[in-house]
Amino acid sequence: MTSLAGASTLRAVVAEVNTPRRILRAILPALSLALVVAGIAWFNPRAISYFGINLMLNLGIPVVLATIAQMFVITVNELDLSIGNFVSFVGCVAAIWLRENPVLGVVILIGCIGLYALMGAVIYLRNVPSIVVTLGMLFVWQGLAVLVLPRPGGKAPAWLHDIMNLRTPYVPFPIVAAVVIAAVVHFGIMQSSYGAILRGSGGNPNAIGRAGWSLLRTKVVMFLLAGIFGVLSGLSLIGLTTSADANIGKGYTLLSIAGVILGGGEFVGGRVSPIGAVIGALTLTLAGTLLNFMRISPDWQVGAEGAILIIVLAARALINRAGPGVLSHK
Amino acid sequence: MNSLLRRLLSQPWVWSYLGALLVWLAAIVFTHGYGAGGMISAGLALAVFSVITGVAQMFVITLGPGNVDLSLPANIGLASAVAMKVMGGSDSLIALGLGAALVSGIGIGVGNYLLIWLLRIPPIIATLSASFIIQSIGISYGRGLQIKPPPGFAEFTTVQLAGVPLLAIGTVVLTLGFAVLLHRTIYGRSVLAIGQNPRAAWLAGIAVERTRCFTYLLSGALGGICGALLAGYFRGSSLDIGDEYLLASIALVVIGGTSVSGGKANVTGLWGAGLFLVLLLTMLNTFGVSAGIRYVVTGLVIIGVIVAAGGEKAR
Amino acid sequence: MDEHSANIVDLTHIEKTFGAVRALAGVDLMVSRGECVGLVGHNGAGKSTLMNILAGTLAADAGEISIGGKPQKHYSVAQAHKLGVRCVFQELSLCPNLTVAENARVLHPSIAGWGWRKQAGRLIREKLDAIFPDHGISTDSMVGDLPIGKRQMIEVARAFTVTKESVRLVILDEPTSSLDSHRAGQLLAHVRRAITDGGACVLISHLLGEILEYTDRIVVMRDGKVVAADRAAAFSRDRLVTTMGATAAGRTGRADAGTVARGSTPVRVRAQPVRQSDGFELVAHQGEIVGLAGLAGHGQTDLLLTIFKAAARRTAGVKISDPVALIAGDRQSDGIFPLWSIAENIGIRSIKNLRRGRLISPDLETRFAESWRDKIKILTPDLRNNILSLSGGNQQKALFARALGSEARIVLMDDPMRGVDIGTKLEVYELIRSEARAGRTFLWYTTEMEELQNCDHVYVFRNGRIVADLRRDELSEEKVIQSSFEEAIHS
Amino acid sequence: HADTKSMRIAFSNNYAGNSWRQAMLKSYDIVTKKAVADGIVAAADVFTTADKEVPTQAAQIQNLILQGYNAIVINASSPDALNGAIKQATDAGIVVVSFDGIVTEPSAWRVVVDFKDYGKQEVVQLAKWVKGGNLLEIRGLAGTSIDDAIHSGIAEGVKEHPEFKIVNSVEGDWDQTTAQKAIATVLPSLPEIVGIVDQGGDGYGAAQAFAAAGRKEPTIIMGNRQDELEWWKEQKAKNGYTTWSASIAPGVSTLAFWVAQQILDGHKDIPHDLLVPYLSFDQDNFEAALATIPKGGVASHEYTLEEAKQAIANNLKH
Ligand SMILES: Nc1ncnc2c1ncn2[C@@H]1O[C@H](COP(=O)(O)OP(=O)(O)OP(=O)(O)O)[C@@H](O)[C@H]1O
Ligand SMILES: Nc1ncnc2c1ncn2[C@@H]1O[C@H](COP(=O)(O)OP(=O)(O)OP(=O)(O)O)[C@@H](O)[C@H]1O
Ligand SMILES: [Mg+2]
Ligand SMILES: [Mg+2]
Repeated sequence: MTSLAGASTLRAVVAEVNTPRRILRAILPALSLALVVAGIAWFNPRAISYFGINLMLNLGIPVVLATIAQMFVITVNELDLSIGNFVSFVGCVAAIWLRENPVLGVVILIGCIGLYALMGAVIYLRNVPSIVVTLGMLFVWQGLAVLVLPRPGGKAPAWLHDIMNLRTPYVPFPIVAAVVIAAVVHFGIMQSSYGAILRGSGGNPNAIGRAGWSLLRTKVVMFLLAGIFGVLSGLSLIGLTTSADANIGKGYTLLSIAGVILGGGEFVGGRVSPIGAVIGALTLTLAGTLLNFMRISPDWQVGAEGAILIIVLAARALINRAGPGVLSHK
Repeated sequence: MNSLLRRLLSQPWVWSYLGALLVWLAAIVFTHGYGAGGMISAGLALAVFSVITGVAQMFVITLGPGNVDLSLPANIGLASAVAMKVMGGSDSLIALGLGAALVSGIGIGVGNYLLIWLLRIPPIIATLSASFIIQSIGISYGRGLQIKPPPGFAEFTTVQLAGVPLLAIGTVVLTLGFAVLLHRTIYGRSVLAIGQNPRAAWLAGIAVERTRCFTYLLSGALGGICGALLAGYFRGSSLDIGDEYLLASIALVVIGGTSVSGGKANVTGLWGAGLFLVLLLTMLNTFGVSAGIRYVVTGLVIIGVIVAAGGEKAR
Repeated sequence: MDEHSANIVDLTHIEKTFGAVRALAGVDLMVSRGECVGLVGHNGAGKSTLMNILAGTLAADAGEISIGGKPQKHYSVAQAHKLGVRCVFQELSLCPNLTVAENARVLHPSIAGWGWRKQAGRLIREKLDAIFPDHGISTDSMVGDLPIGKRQMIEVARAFTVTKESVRLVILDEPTSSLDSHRAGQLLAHVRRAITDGGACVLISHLLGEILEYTDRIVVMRDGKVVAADRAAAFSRDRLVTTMGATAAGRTGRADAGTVARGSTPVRVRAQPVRQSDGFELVAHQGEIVGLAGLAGHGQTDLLLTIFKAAARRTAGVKISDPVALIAGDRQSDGIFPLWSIAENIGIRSIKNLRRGRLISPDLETRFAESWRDKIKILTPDLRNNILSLSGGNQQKALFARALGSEARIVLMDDPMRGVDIGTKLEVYELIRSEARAGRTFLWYTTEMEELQNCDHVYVFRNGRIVADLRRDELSEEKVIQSSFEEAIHS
Repeated sequence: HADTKSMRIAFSNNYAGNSWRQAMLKSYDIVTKKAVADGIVAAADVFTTADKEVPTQAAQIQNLILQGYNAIVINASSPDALNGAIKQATDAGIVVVSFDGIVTEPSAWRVVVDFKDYGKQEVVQLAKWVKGGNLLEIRGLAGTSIDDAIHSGIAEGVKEHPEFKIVNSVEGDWDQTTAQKAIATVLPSLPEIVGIVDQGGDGYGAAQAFAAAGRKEPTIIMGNRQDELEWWKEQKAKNGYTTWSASIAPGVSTLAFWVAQQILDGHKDIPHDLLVPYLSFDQDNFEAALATIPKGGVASHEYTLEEAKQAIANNLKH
């Protein structure tokens, strides 16, 4: 057995070579966004104005909120296939009851959040894949939405409409909202001490369990948060559209997943970034706008949406080139 | 005996068969036994398509977290149009049409894989983007027109042997083949290994990229075949003919006992899950419940089955 | 709590079975204040299981646990933490997606509120500084980005950190298996200091030297039972080995001469590290065992991976002549397929040859695995059991079987003896030597001096470069150490 | 009169994947290309989104506002949920004309087909040659207004003709495949069915489902699709099969275009709700129409400016 004297000569040589790439990876989402914004400015300079940004980005707020909800779920290695339909249901509840019978409306919404928490508990306790449970919930929310609102209609409460149409000084409201959301969530999950536990339970649940933390609790908390942000997403969406539709938020499921990934998140391992997710969601929103401004032939407009996603993500590849991209755990 | 039963119940796929049996019983209790056989043969016929897409999705999902083929519906839509257009209503061109659908599907698989490998785009986003592009190709190729299959092909997709659709028999044989492919070939083992740990698979000498590539091709090819068959069964191609198979294929895979975190797959369960979902629809349609109730019940039953089956052991 | 009780831990008649495996068959263990207990035993003897029970992560089937003199009714992880029992598990339990500081926080619920990150960072940095001077770890680095050795250092340091509850007992389950001898020395020295300060420690290791030199009392386990427990001084290396039940007792593992002169057999591998600027390269001939030495993380693994890659496609700076297999040391992330049976895990590298016609034959697969189980004694009642049902060392043996059973003529070993018990090691050394005699070429990265003795040729690495090239007759511990620390000029 | 020569009209469409939508786009393309070439308007651009989603289309409208279009013709994904965006457009002085999928925002125009009457007529027509019995209803996409309107029309028709009874209804989602599948699942449990009332486009699928189950096809109300009419023709030749076919003409898009152009031209008196008839065929005239429909397409009708003016005038008289 050797114990080595003179260890002081050992310099810290294996410095963290990964750091620069990590930083680069972190600012990638912002680069994608900048790319899209530059495209918009090129095709339609008028759009880059207080009024223009308001118009282009206000429908991004519900997407941002849904993306954050999805991000919470992805953090603990689960996936929520039901978030879009949940947003629809929340929208229906908001448009029907929140105005006429606020108490009932609030009770239902709180109940929904409770159901989300319950979903987290069931997934943990029965050890079932979240994809199936949320797939089931997708149908449940859709059915409830159709039952609540058999034909489109209802009306958003005035206060909701007013909030979503706030005219903030200098900086358009959607930007203010996005920054606030990003800051709050970043602080909550990336900076708080319990946030570390929550993320850790996605990275290595065993380690968190062995340190004496309740994994049931972390899962429930994350689903609860997802429920809360899902509700916020539904409310903000209805505040903008003023009226509901049983299918209104359906598309948010895929959009939110795409947003998280675009923002640098990964499906497993608790590696997520709230700021990235917000930027990712905004990028997706603006990508549609860019296409619109590009005047593509109607046949290829749908395809162009795919193309733009590819271009934005391919930029990631260029930077990640160095490493074995698909294999993330090393 | 008792332990055999327990072993059986611990198999995740058993629950989907039990579920199928249960909803079928509920439906025939409602009709006092009327139409019991008809329900099964209709169920078998319809389950065929979800099972084919389910097999495709199963191989992809087994590759590990993040792997999923969202381009299946668009693939199916395009392939249905390609097949019908090439067949052009003529029985003599059936084989050519099927071949064209296969080629179209494989082409899509190649595209998907190139996006994933060359551009390092996460599969879920790559296939989603691809599906948008495929839709556009479909629109400009087929103009959304419904083209009819040749009579011989249409007949082939609906013909029954003693109440059992020929297509279902064929698909059972096909799925048996895929079970062998999965469990008894190097390719299948490679998929399972990569799904558990791609790095370890690489270090164990498995051709990781070749396997991944082949899997997306396989998924594309199955989508293409499914598109052609659907166009035959439903007597006409259409671009959205495959829309429902996105959720259906994923549902089938997970209800059928395949692990969504990869590395573990189950072919037997696909049929159970396929029959279960179709018969669930049959039951609810037989009850004549409204759309809202139908959705809610469908959702609750899916959750119920999976929760009753309980989870795989935590890793 | 009874602070005056001399015994920190009293385990009596602990039993635990996993299915058909009786992992613990009534074990007694006692640890008193100011004592370091060495726990040794063959792979699968039940050491980790016992420690898991002591740490509260596993519930015993029967038996009593009493901590600080108090019998524990509802013992749990949380309870163990409260009572000051810490455990560094055999399989690392850090969160790869958290920073070093955040991982430190995971163990200390009391670190919260403003400035928690700073506080946690300071806590772990101070401990790292104390145990591993010059550790070179930044508390802001993501743990997943660090090599396994550093992760091990962090986890060990974390176990010694103290906030509210005092630490009374630290369990170290093979803490040195991923550390080089330099780091291991630092750690063990710290353990001694902690003991002097009134702490207590259970140390599990397969490096008997460590156990003999650094522990006060040694408990030997065998097949789920304690077979001996005595003062460390009462044991010698040979006595330990025989008590453990190893067959090849007493041998240090050094092969007898029979050295083949270099160059008499064809060259199998020629490889140049990427950072080697002077054109120097590693050469391995047929039938040679070539050692890669130096401190952990100085480019040995990278070179092995480069060579491995070169087997699939042409790579600049590397020339190989035959198929290659690799034995991973970091079995969790590089080796094991956790959903598969032991047989499947062993067979995967040779699957091409386990077919009848075009189809894999489970029968052939089982027989193949069985032959290897017998050859290197994998301890399991049934090879169809899940691989995770094996003890750590036995999992490692399965990986050995995977590579040695394959058609590969070149075998790369990435510090593969981590966690393998002494008896097995000796057998495996012998196996490697006989395979080499039969014409296989081995490239063997190891952090243990003892293992280098088996090599025909040793290259010492530093900063990603080869800095020394030692023939077997030139090999000495001093030379290796010297080259590891200084830029030597190779002749 | 304001001159519309320099004005630009955008078309906001939310789906292009089926034959009806393709026919709609084609008609629109033919008419507007000519209008632009003739210098009637400066531009008539088409914007299509990938999915049938409300938020996507709302965003699209907002983008059209930003691009400074003078008018927007829209086939909306939701009658109410787009109102926020529509209001923003009309507030910005943009003329919005909706058709097929109309919007309820008062400041926008609507080219409406009386879907409720269409539903009722299905039963009324059926009663002309079927004595009575069990009906199967195929619903459209759940939760949409058109589905609701047609359904309530059918319900009203059945109330007036109590000899009919709806024994079951299935969800067809306006999709032949879905409809056929849904029917296939209920068919084993159904008693004898004399007629199928639906929402257009499901007829052929329904016929196939009956054929696959080996049951005789009842009277199926058709929806002007070429394959439906073709099948009808075959059956008529074989056994005198009688039915009725109706649907909103995809070419209504062109009417909406002309309405927008007319409003831009200063005709502020145009009522906000313009009723146009749906296109229907009966036993005597469907074969003539069939000859003009492309294979796999839908019966359509493109409006000329004159016809559009006439249609507007008809509404003024009301
Ligand atoms: N250093 C590494 N660490 C982890 N994964 C790696 C490393 N190098 C390569 N890989 C991964 O291993 C996988 C396979 O690489 P490889 O080049 O061996 O492909 P392959 O499938 O064997 O190719 P072929 O089909 O031509 O044999 C790829 O996903 C690659 O990203
Ligand atoms: N989760 C489990 N399921 C089934 N068997 C298990 C499990 N954990 C441990 N065992 C078995 O219990 C026995 C004791 O294992 P344990 O891990 O305690 O051994 P160990 O002494 O720590 O060995 P090593 O030195 O290899 O780490 C072994 O036979 C092992 O196969
Ligand atoms: Mg290879
Ligand atoms: Mg152990």
